[in-house]
Amino acid sequence: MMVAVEKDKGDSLMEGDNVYIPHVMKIEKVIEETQNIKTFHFNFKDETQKAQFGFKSGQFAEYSVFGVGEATFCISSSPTRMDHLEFSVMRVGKVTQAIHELQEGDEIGFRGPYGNWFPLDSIQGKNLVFVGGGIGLAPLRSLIWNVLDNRDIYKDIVILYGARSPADLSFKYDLEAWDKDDRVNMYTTVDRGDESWTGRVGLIPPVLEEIGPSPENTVAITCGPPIMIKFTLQSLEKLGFTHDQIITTLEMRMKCGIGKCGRCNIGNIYVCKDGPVFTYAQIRSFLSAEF
Amino acid sequence: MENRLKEEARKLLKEGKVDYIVGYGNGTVKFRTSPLITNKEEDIESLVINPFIANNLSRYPTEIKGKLGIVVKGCDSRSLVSLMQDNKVNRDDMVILGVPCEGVVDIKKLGEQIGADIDQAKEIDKEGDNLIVQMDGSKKTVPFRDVIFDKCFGCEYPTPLEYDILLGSEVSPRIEIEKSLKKIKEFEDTDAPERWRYWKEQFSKCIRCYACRNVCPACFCERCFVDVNIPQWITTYGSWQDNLVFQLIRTLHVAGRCSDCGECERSCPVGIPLRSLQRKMVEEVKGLFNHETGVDKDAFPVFTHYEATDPEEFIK
Amino acid sequence: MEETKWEPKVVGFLCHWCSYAGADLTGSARMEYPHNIRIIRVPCSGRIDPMFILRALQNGLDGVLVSGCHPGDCHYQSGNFHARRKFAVTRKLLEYVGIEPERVQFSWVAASEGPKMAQVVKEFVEGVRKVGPNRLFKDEIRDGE
Amino acid sequence: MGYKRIKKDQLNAFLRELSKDYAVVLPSRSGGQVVFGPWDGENTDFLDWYKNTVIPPKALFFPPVEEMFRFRKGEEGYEIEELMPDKGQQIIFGIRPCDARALKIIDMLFADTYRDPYYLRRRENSLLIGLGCNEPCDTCFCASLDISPGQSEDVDILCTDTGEDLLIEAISDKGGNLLSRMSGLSDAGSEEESKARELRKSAKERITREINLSGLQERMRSNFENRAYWEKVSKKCMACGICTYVCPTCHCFDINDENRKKEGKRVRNWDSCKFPLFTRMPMENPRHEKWRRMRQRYHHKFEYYPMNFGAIACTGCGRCIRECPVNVDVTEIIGGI
Repeated sequence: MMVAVEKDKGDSLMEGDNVYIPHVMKIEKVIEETQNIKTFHFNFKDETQKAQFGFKSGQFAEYSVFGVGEATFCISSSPTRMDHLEFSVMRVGKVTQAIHELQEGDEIGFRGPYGNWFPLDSIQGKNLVFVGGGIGLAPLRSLIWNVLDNRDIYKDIVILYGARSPADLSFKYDLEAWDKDDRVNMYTTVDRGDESWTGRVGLIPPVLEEIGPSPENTVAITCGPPIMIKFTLQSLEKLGFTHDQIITTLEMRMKCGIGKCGRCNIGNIYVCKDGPVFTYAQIRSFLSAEF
Repeated sequence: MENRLKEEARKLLKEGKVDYIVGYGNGTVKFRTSPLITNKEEDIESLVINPFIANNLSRYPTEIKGKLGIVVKGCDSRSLVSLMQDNKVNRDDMVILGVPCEGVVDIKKLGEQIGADIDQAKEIDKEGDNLIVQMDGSKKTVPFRDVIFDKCFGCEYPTPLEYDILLGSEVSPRIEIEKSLKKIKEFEDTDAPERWRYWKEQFSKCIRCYACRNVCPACFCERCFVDVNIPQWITTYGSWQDNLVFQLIRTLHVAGRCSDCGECERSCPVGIPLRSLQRKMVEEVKGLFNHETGVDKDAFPVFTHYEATDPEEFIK
Repeated sequence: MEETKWEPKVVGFLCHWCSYAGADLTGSARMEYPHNIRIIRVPCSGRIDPMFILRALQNGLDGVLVSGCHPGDCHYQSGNFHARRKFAVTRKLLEYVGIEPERVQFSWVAASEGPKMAQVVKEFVEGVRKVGPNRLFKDEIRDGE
Repeated sequence: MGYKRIKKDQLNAFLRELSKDYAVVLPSRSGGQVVFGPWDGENTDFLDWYKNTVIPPKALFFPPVEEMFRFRKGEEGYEIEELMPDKGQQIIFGIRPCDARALKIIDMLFADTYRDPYYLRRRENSLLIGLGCNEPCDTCFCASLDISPGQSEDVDILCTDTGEDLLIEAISDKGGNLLSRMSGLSDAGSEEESKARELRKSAKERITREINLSGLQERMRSNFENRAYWEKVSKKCMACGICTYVCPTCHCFDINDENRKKEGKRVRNWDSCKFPLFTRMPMENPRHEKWRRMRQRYHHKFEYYPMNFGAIACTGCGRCIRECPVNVDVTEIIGGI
């Protein structure tokens, strides 16, 4: 069984456009997910631009705070819900700090969508296992909502989400919604609980093995911090998933987002243009143990 | 000298007294030498000492782990001592092989002197006070003193001050400090706007390759202030303003640690006369605090120390 | 036209324990000193990185005053002694590259020296006024000057 | 169209004629450096001393600092003003065959998938008049990379200095059109042509430095994880950015904002994979060590670029060897693999 992952062919761009010029967008809502993660709902200022815009789950964009700089994040909302767009940011450096200071009504620069996307076509009619850790749920939730909005064309859906502690769980409103939704099997886990936590406690890989989804006609899609990915991949292998049944996203520092500036180059791959979505089989083919 | 070096280096490696020998080998470009860093005895034969050993190798002990047998000229030895004062290197981890130095040839000057590209020279030998340059079908004799780096005229310590093994006999210093400072004095005599224009023009050329910083033994910060982005003191791209501020701050950071080895200027691909700034600071630090870089092993780094009697006539 | 309207704009980095208190005293004693100065309080004159001085000038301020406790009076024992060494070379370097020495001034002002503070600021601002607006870091082409 | 020729002392008039329609850029001395700069309308003495520039001509198309757009916060929010290079036509006179090839090589990247408007605009508006090398430098190894120092297919017009004359040859249609409009050119005789051929041949023969490219892809792939090798060859490297900035094909960049109150600019500037910050992310840096960065640079040039675009991203111009403060030599490193 193969899931095909495509390359970004740059067709999101219209002829004559200057690819480096961002759209000016308006922040409509700011959600404080955890103490260092925020989600921003944002929208085009121009209705025509909005009507022309399209993207696919898994694609990312370059976001900028004018005067501070640009940074790369995935579009975390679903293309099936184009009322507004969303992105989520963990505060780690200069630009993310500036983004965190933004409030409703402020403006950001936005250019994209860039990169490839989750292979929606080839996962049709399959069981789906989503495994997300921390802010790694951001790209997954775009796909999850996308899938749920077309629920009938997919088989069983398992979502496993984990974070370090209950306070570190992002997208609690999504988690709640999926928990209530009988069309999905939702599992939430934390590495360490606290007094009020009544849910599951445990690291993602062992919990995944305990849930034990069958690899039969199934695709696993995983995203999270590198250490979690590493062990999740091992668990999936243990459960019998082959390398092309596993889809993940790579993260490298990016600047241009369009395969020129050279930062995200690993082997002959530019993560921005050839990824960020890869099957585990693909990653194995170009990425040796180190880079 | 070269044979003595090979002999000593071989012995050091063989006896396990050092893990690496850090010296000079022939470069792959005509008449240039290149750092030779090796732990293999068979490479020892490639070590050279000649009038072209420009690099200041004292940059390496802060990077390479293990015991090093390191070849130093006078100025390099002072850089090394300065690093010891700052606790950046440990004296016990090094066997210092001192090269008494009569001056290093500035390839650019040599080219000007022979009126041709140095590529066209076949062979160059030092005979007494002259360099004999063999060209295609001709031979040119150039006085050695006309082709050495400016810094070498101001060198008061051509013989290394700190060493375990001195590879040759001591060299007496050139008493031509005036000649070495000539450019600085002339520059100081121009008026302030003229000086500012000069540096503005120079730093417009800067491409921020950071070679000046990276070759400098005194630039040992774990993270350079230009690489800090919160707060961002200096933009990462090169406007002349930022280039100049970067270099001025770097100059102040290495003031009192600079042995005037001139590597910053030699390395600069766009030919900014960086040594002018550095040498000026050497003079000032000496004049103000009677401190010379790396001359006294037991001295404090100049800016971690103070005297109650330090000059302060400029303070209101 | 513009020249007649121009007023120097300078910054003063004053140490918390002496010079800032001195400036405070000037104020509470209702002594006048030029309004051209904006004061930034720092813990100690030793805190002043030459970078602050250069960045202030780069950003278009006409002058920078750094003031701390008299030698021997430093709240942190030796902060001002270290600062003194730093400033001594800094001013030499700035002068060497062509920055007018009048633009950068160092002083020792104690908490009790209100009048001295006023005097220092006054003299400094006058000195800066003499050398004129700081155009050092202006890019002629970009700013059309 | 055959070869044309012009007396070298007539070059001035030739360039003056070109200057009517084009901004002419040629080798000049500025601040003690040889650079491509605007022609002063007088001097053509560069023919006597010019070998090559330190900063490669890529800088004319992909400048070290490029202002991409301006932004300003107004009543209605941010306004963006695109800053494109002007549409004026320019002639680069005296570009060397290696550097002309380098532009062909980076064209592939800048035109790939998403077109880079700044670089491509300048490329479209420029005409290259190459000048063959009669006396290559000690550091040149272009011959190993299929470049002949005296010849070029990558320019619009090629000149060969035959001593008294410049022999002028149209290479592209664009170049041919231009030449047909020019006055003061005479047809070259067979004697000049054979002299030029002779010069080109001898120039190529003078190149002694080589880079061993046989079985390169395979060699590089199998050596990738040879950490000991990369540690050894990178030991003397100072991790500065000279080799990348003087390289005519290195094209990596960074994008930054400059801000003054409510307005500012977005600029892109050259960046170097030799700097540890290049790939540094807040949590980790996959290429923290110097040897990994050196490996990345050579693999990018000699393995990845050929995989993606079918061309080695090196032209043998030798600048990195010549300018390196510690004489790291690419031919040695690739040869040693």
